[in-house]
Amino acid sequence: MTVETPTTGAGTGFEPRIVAFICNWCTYAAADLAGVSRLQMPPNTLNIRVMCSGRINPMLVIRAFSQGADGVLVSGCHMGDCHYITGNYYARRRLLTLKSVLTGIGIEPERFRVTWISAAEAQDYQRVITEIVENVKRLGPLTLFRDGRVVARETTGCAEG
Amino acid sequence: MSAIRVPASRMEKALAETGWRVMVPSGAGRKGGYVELRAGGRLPRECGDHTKPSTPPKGLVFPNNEELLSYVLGVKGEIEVGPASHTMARTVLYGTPPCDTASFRALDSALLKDMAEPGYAGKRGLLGVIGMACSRAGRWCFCTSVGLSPRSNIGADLMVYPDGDDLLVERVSDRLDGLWKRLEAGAAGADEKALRAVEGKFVPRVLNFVFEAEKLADALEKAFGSPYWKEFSERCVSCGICTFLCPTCHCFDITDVAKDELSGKRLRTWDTCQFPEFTGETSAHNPRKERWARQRQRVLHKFLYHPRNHGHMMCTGCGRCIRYCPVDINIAEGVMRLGGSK
Amino acid sequence: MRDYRSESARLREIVSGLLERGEVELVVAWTEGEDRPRTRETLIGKGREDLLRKVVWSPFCTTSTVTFLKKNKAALAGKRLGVVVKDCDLQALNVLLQEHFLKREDLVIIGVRCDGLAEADLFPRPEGAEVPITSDGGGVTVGKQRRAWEDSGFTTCLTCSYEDMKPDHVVGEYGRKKGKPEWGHLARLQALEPGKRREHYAALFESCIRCYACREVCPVCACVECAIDPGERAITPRTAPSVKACAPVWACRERSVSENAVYLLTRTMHMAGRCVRCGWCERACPVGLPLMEILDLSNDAVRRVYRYEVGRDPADPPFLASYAETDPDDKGAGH
Amino acid sequence: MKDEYIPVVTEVADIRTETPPGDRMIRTLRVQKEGKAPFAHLPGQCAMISAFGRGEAMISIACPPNGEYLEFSILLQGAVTTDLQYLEKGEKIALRGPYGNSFPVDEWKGRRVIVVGGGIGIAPLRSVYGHVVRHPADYAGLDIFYGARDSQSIIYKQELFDLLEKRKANVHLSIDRPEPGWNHFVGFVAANLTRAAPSPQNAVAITCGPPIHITVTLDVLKKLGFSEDQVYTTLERKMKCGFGKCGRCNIGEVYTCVKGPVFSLARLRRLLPEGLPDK
Repeated sequence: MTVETPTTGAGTGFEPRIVAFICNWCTYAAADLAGVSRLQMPPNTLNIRVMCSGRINPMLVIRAFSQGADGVLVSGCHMGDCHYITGNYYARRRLLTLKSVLTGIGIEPERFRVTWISAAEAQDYQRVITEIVENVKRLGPLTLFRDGRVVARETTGCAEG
Repeated sequence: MSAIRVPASRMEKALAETGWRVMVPSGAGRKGGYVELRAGGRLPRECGDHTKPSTPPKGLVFPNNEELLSYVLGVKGEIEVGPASHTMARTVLYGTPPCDTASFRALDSALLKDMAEPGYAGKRGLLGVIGMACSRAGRWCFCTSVGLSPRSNIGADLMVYPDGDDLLVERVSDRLDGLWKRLEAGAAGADEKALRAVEGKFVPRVLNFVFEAEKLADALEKAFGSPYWKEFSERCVSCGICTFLCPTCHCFDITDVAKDELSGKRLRTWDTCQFPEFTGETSAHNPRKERWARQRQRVLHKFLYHPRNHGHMMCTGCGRCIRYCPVDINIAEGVMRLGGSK
Repeated sequence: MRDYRSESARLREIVSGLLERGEVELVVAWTEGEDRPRTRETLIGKGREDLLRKVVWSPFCTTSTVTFLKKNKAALAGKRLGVVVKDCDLQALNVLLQEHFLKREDLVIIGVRCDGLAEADLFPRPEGAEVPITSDGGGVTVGKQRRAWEDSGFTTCLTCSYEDMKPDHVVGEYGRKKGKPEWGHLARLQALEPGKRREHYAALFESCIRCYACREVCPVCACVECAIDPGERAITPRTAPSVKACAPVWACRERSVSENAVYLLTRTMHMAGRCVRCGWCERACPVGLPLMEILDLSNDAVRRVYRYEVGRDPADPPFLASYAETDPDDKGAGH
Repeated sequence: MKDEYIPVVTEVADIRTETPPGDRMIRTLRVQKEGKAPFAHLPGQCAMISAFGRGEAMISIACPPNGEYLEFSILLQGAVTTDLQYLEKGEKIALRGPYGNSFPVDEWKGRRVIVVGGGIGIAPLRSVYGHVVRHPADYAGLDIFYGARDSQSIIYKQELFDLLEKRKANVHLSIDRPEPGWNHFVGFVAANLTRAAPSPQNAVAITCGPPIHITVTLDVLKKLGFSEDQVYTTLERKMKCGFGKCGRCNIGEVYTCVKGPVFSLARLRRLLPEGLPDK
C-alpha cells in the first residue's frame, strides 16, 4: 500500500493524506453516524477499521508516516468503555510514548493524534477530522520521510498468499 | 620516468585542472569518512592511523545502496525491465593509506574477474587511486603481516611520498596518465635512488601482530575443525561492524523494493556473513547456523579462500575490525592462534 | 581511591569459590583481553585456571555480560550460572527477568560497584601485568596516564544514577557520587523548530549503515526474531510457504532516510521502558551516530512523564505491558 | 559490457501441475521465447527466476538441452515461489542464466547412468536422464531410483511410467508408506537402492534430494562399492547473484553458483567438511 501524497508544497493546493486507525466499537460507529447524519468533513482520511485501539502497534504508525502519510490518527473508546476492558489503556501508554518520540524528532504533534470518541459522538469525530486536516494542511507535507516513498511488496499483506 | 619530485601545491593545482571529483579522508575514527574535497580545499599532507576514517573507501565504487534495475509490470502480465546506469563522475581518491589503497586489489579480483559485477565494474573504471605512504601505524595495524607495508603501492595508480613541502610521485599504473602528464611537464625527475631514499622514511614499525603469510593458508585449512572457533566467537554478537567497515569485504544482498504493485526496483545492499540469515535458505536449512561457523567463514574467506583463488590475502591489515569490534574479537589474535607464528 | 587490582582479586576469590563449591556450573565474567586494558566477556568453567587467572574488574569492563547471556541463551539453558554485573548490567538483567527471558533461580549474581566506565583505547597499552588501574572521584588512572571521567569517552556514565542494587555478592565500594539523569542534550534539541529538528534527525538516520550493531550489543534487545529482519530467523522446516510469503517486511533493506528511520524509531519504541541507558549502542556504532539522542526521547517520556523506573526490581511489571488509569492523555498539540 | 543483472523476458508456454495444490505443490513451467529456448544450457545448470517485487530464486533447469524450451519444476516454498505459482500459461516471466557447471555427460559416454532422486530433488536430475534417453546409443544403460512421500507427490509421473513401459530405463519408484493400489516399492529410496543393488561396474551414480536423502544415499552407494569418483551430487545453497560475487554460496573456496552446483563426491571431499550435508 502506498499512500500517494500530492507533490505540491505547503499552501494552496496541498491536500494532506491522513491515515486513521479507528476502533470498530466506537469511533468507527461515530464515523458511520457522522456519515449518516451528513456532517461535512474533509475527504482526506484513509480510514482503517481495527478491532481495538490496543491492536495498534507503534510500527503501524511509523510505517504509515514512512509510506507517505502526512498525518495519522488513532481513535478508540473512552477510558473504561473498551470492548475488551483494557485495550485502550495499553494503547494510550504505548501511543503517547510514541508521540513523544515522534514529536522529539520533529514531527509536529498535530500530525499524530490519539483520541477517544464514542459511538454517539459523531460531532466530535467531525471536529477531530476537520482539525487534523486543517492543521496538517497548514503544516504542509511531511518532509522527514521525503526521499523514500517506497514499500516492500511483502507489506501488502496476505491478499495473494 | 616513473617518479618525479613536485611541490605539494603543484599536485593541488594539477588535480584542480583536471576537473575531476577529488575524495580525501575527512578525519580519523568514527566520524570520519572519505569525502569530496571542497573547491580550493587543501589536500592532506600526510596519512596514517591518525587520519584513517572508520569507513573505508570501498563505498565509493561499491555503495551500500545501489539500484540494479527497475521494472514495470503491466496489468496483463507484461514485464518491462530498465537497466540502471552504473556510472559516476570521474573521481580520484587522494591520500589513502596503503591498507585502503590495497583494498582495491582485493575488490578488483573478487568483483571484476571472470564475470564482472556490473555495478562495481561501471564505477571502478572511473576511479583513480592516489595512495600515500603512511607515516604513523596505529595500535591495531598489522599491514606488514599480510604482505603490505606502510609504503606499499599495491592498488594505487599514483603513489605519493610526502617529503617536506615536496611530494615524490611514483607512477604505478597508466590509469591516471592525464594527471601524470600535467605533473610531469617540467618537473624534476626523481631517480630510483631518490625514491627509495624517501620511501625509507616510512619505516614499518614493529607491529603488534605478526603471522607468517606463507604458512597461514595450510595451517588454517588444518584448523578447519578446531574447537578454538567456538572460543574465538563465543562473545560475538553477530553485528556487521567487522565486515561493513572492512575495506575488502564485498558480500552483498539483492532485494526488490516495490514502489507499488506494478513497479519498483531491485537493489544491491551490503550484507555480511555474520548475519544468521545470510546463508539461511527458504527451506530453513542453514549451512552456517552457528556464530562460530560464521566467524570461521569470515577468517577463512580472508586468509584461505581468497588467497587460493586470487593469490593474495583479502585483508589489508587496517585493523578496523579489531578497533571497532564492540566485544573485542581480534582477527589477528585468532589467526595467530590457529595458524601463525605465535 | 579505588585500586582495581585488589577488587579483581576479591572477584576472583568469589568466582572460584562459587565454582569450587559447585554452586554454579559456569561463570560469565570479564577477563583481560589480548589488547589490554580492553576486557572481554568470557565463560569460565571449573578447572579453567587459565581463564580464572585473567578475571578482572576495572572501568574498562565496558561490555555487558547480560548481552553475553542473551547471545548464548540456548547453549546456557538449564545451567546454573554465575554472572558478574555492573549496575547497568544488573538493571538490564532485571528487565530480562521481568520479561521471563531468564530465570532468577538459575543465576548467582555478583555485583561490582561501578563508578563509571572508560574507553580503553584512550589509554596507552600497559606494558607488563603490574600496571595499577585506579580511580577516584575525579577520574581514572592507568599507570601514569590519568583522564577525568568527563574525558573518558562515556557520557552516559556521567548521568548514571543507579546504585545499591541487591546482587547476591558484592565487590568494591562506590568511590564517587553518582550523577542524576540529565536531559540537557534533549532540551537543547527540543528548543529547535520542528523543521530544524527533523533536519537534525534526518541526518542521523541517513548516516546509519544498518550494521545492526546497536541492536546486537544491546543487553535488553533480546527478541528471538527482530521485527526488522526479513523473517528468516524463526522459520522452521515446517513453516508453511504461505506464512513465509506473507511475513511482513517492516523496513526493507533500502538504505534511505525513511527506511533507516523505520528501523531506528521502531527500536526506540521497543526500548521504551526497557532501555537502561548503558549507552553501549552509541559507543558501538561504527559511524558514531549519537543514538542516545533518539533513545532518550522515549527514556525521557518513560521516566519523566510516567515516573517509571526501568529495571529496578525483577517483580515490577514491564512498562508497556502495564498501564495506570492516571496515565496522561493526548493534549492535541503536545504533552 | 553485458549487464548480468538484467533478465531475459520470455513467456510461459505451458504449465503442468505435478502435485495437487497445497503447501507442497509442484508445477512445471515450460518457458519459451519466440518458439525457442531463451538460452542454451547444459544438464545440471540453473537459472535465476524473478518474481518482481519479491526477489529472485535459483531454480535448476529440469529438462535436457533441446534448443526449444526450458523447463522448471517449482516447489511452493517461500515468497518468490508463491508468486510463481500464480503464473498462468501465456504470461511473461523474467529469468537470467544459465549459471553453474554441469554434469559431465560427455565423459560418461559408454557407461551406465544411475539416477537416485528424492522428492523435488529429481528435477535437476531429469536434465541428465532426459539427455540419456535422447541419446540411448551413447550410454550403457539407465536406472532411475526415485521416491516421494506418497504416490501423489511423485512428479513426472507420466514420463516415468512411459520410460518403464517402453523399457527405455529401469525405473525403480518408491513411496514412504504403503498405499492401496501401489504396486512398486514401499520404503525410502535408499532401501530401494540397497534392494536393487546396482553394480558399480562401469557406472556413475548421481543423486539429489533433501540433505538426509543425500547423506543416506552416499552411504548406500559406498557400501555397494561405488568409488567417490563415480558419485555425483548437485547442491543447493542460498544464492543471490548467481555468478560468484555475492559471497554466500561458497563451500570452502568454491562458489556453488560458478564451480558447482554439480560436484563429484571426490571433489566435495577435497573441499572442506562444510560441503557435506548436515548429519
